[in-house]
Amino acid sequence: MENLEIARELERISGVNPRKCMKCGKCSGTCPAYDKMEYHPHQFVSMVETGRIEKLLESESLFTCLSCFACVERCPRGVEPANIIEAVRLMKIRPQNENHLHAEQIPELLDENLPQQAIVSAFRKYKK
Amino acid sequence: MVYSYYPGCTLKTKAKDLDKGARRAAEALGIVMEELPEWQCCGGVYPMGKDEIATKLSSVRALVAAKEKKQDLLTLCSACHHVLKRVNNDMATNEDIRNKANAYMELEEPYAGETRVIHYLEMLRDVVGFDKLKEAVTNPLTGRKIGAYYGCLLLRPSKTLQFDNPENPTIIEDFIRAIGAEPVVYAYRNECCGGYVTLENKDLARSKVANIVESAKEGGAECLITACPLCMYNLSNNNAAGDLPVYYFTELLCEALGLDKEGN
Amino acid sequence: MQVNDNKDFQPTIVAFCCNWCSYAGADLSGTNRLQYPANVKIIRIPCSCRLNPIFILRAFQRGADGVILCGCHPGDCHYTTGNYYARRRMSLLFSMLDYLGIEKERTRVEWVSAAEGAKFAATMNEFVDAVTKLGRNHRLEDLRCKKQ
Amino acid sequence: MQRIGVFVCWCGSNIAATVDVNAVTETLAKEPGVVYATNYQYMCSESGQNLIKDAIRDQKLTGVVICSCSPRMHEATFRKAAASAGLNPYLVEIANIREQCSWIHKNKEEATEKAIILGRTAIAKVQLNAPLIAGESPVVKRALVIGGGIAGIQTALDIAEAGFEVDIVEKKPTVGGKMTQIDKTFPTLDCSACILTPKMVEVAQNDNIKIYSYSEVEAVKGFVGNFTVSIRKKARYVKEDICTGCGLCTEKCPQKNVPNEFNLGLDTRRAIYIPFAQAVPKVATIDPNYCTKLNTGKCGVCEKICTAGAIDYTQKDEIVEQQYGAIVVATGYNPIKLDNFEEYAYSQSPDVVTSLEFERLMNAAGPTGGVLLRPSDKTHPHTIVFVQCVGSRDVSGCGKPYCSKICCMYTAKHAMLCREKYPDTEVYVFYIDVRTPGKNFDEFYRRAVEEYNVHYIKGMVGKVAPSGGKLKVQASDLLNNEQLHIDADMVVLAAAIEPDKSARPLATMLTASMDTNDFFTEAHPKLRPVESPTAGIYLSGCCQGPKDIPETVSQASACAAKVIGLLAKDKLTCNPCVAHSDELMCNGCSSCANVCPYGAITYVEKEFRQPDRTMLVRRVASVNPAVCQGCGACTVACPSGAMDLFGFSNKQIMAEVDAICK
Repeated sequence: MENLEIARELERISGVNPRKCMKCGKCSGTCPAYDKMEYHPHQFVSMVETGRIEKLLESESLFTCLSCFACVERCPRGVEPANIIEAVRLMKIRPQNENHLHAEQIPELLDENLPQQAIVSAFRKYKK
Repeated sequence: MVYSYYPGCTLKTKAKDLDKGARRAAEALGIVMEELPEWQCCGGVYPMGKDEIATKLSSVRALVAAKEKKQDLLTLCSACHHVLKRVNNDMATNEDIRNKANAYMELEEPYAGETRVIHYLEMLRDVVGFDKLKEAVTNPLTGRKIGAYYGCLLLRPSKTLQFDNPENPTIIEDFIRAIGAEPVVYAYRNECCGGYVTLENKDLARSKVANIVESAKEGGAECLITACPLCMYNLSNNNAAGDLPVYYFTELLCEALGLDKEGN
Repeated sequence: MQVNDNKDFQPTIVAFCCNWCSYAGADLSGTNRLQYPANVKIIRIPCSCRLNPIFILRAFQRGADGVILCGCHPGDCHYTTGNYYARRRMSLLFSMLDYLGIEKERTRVEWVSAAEGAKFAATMNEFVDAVTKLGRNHRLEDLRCKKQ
Repeated sequence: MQRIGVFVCWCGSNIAATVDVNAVTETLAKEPGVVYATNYQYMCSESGQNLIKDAIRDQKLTGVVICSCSPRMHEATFRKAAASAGLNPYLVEIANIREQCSWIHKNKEEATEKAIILGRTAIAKVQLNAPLIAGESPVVKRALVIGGGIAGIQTALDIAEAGFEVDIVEKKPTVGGKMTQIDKTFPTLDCSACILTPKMVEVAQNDNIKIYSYSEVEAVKGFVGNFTVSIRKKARYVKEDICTGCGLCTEKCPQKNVPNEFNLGLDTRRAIYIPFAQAVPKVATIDPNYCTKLNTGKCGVCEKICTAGAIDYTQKDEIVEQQYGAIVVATGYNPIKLDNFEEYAYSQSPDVVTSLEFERLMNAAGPTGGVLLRPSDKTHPHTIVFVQCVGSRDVSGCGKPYCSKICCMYTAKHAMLCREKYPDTEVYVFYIDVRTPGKNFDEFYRRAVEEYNVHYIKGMVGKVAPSGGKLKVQASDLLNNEQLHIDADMVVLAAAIEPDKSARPLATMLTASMDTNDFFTEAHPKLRPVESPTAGIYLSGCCQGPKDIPETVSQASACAAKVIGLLAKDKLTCNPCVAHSDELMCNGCSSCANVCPYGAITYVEKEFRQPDRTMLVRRVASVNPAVCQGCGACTVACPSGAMDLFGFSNKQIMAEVDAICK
């Protein structure tokens, strides 16, 4: 039951109603990061719907999503899977010390041409 | 035509070429770009959470500043354009976000998405007009075969951005024609290059870049042009073959208008 | 909200039923011998949209304690759109009645199809219960029509 | 002074067991206006009816109240009995003391009291009943069918068969519709043309049927039984009665590069053309958009070579006015435009085709002569991917929210035909759900999977990327939790279907209602599926909702049966319980007309005498009793109280309210 409450919280954060999904799989047919993901966009939607959140929170797939919005664009039911993935990501990183990347890791990843956006897009997975 | 101009952080540092070229070309085309004073970083990544308010405020400040000047807000960087346009849409359509942002900002007049956010390319298409641009070209890039790389952020989600057909866009191709070159239409021009994970998942980024580069080269493209500094970085640095140069579209615009890169 | 303590109180309830769905639904609950209180008296109208708000005001004026309108389910109206008109009109009227002090529980719109005999009986049972709890309605009542 | 008779029925013990019928009779006898009251075991029996008839005559009754079962059971019976005794049938009211009293109560005292109140209510109402005479209107014994596809053809043939005249209006140069373009039909795989063209010929030869081809409905006036329709016969620049259909002109016309709509633009035709060999009527038509003679005045080749002398460059559109008793809408469907689905690269690669285009590519009379070749390079495709639900079940705003119903079956058919004709092809079908309800339908689909080895994959295609002469298809396989990458030679899109664009303006002309998807709504979704709520308008085929051929044909015949039922009558008896407007009170505000679902209310300018003896012309509402269905929406909308409903008047209902609340 508790998980379902978390699921409803995720719906609130994402503004997405996962019950609108008709399980067509177009999001996963579209996803450019599919092969690197453990859980795929349609699974995010369905697992949030049924409250199986713990597995998602532990999965690297959260940070593999490229936020390219192709799934949002092509979904025939207006479900917005990317918003759901973002909501799970937020749930993961909002608690203290649950950051995906730590500030001290960043410098070694940088190169001098790297635009700020790349760092910010890494930072979005990070909360002070 | 006078615009409020929002350059964004990257254009002041790593992507100076994008900014400089745009300013010089605008001058030549009779467009005035007034840089907003004291603009702040847009955040780089649009915060999708419906409860994210603070992360949207810097964009709202830029939008309000343009509203006060009664000007449209001109953008150049894809990421900034994406963030500003979507935050603007939230302010216009999401009552909760609007109320909270306005309550925090304590403006004299609450902001409700009145400013129009327009990308430099949209400005070229809708205000200058590609036919007029063609007339202004003094040094047409005849014979050059150029692939347009749109990426994600300019096009999607199309309901909010309303930039072009999200699956078969033509605006950059039309731009390429206007500067006298030949556009190469290839299927992956609107597929993601993997820029968001370029810092930590090089494999994924490289495989996405490879798809795009292969597809463009197959169509005969000699180079790619883009409006996004992150795509620029990713396409240049994560292309294993390293054989397809990438430019900002403003660089070629300047060349076609007979202006050199340093703007003389 | 007043609470009735007179156990013998028998409310007068007028039910307007559209001819095509709800009146047939009421007949079906009879055919199936489903009980509901005798307080409910049905008036047959061709369509829920025939219900003039004046009829409801008149009922309260003449001493009714509750009025219910039953019509076809949205989208099933025999006349295509009649129940939509009824729904809009009644929501306005009921909020006005509420303002005048006639509690929301005394008025109701319910969609009952010709196949829903059980729903009709259940609705009437519920409604009579709700109105009985509220007791006599005195608002809008015309004293000249007062019951002996 | 009213003389009302009250008749209380026992219904055996059905009523009498719980209701004290004697007490009811005695109490009601004392009601004002009641001169006669009695009870009887079975009032609906012949002797019961005689009891009523005798009382009407002997007591000179002016109104009758029958306390019995539901009026839905026996109202008609008792009205008929009253009429035979000389009393206007609308002066009979029923108090429902069975279904709504004796059957739902156990306490006899309570039930008796309620029965008395119900009886009293009916008496109060009947006091105010007015004698009503059902009006009559004549029926023009000719039907109009709008649309000459299989739906229109079947409806027209069935009506003509019953001996009535039918006109078909078809906007294209030939009848036949979409079915002419289809190659094979499921689930039997018989040739579409082979079963359709004999019907087209039948239509042309039937003396009762007149075809207005290349024509459109321009205006509709009137109401059920008596419509006046203006039909625009578009100029085809060929004299229809003289042209022999030899086709010489269509071979010699120098304008060769006109996209051939019959083959969906996959090949070209001339500016003068006959859509296909079996066209009905087989007459040439000049396309004014492409004809050199019409556009520049030079050329005239067709006129020179036509031995019959049928070419007439000066022809003009012609308007024909005709009367009809009934109108059948059979406007059909079209596949949607795929502009919103460019992820499938429809406009970017000629090898991405719609299913209807695929029909033409498989058809022996199609652009490739029935050999399946890729449109781009005319080579044989080895890997074909079918994508289902392209634009169907789509609520994102890009497509249609409904299921198009026919796609699952025709895709199974296409896949099967491919595998049968070209066993060396690999065929993939991406589906969300496979929906195959229908006789022998699921067996058909299973055969495609089990015998023809078509790869059915539960999942959706995300992107089609034309690349190096191939189509790179990226899709999900949900059951295997995989993303698939298929290098296909052809991609076939099962585009959603939508009502023809001509349907919306036609619905306005007919005041027939439509749903949000522009499908015509039926009078009742279950019980009156082939009639529009607007009397005299009937629905046939896909204009009412997506349908396959068998379903279309059965609906078309059902529709014809309804039309025949109407045309068989000489006069229509109207329901007399209709709205009427008190002209003295009406201020012409249009509130009533705005809520009328039938367009029954019009406005007339009428002269009224003022108190100062001057005359004033005012606009007042007038209800057409033949069109009004008696819902009463207008009576409530009317701000001045001028509108009222016969049989359920404001006063009558108010009297009922008073009687109940007394």
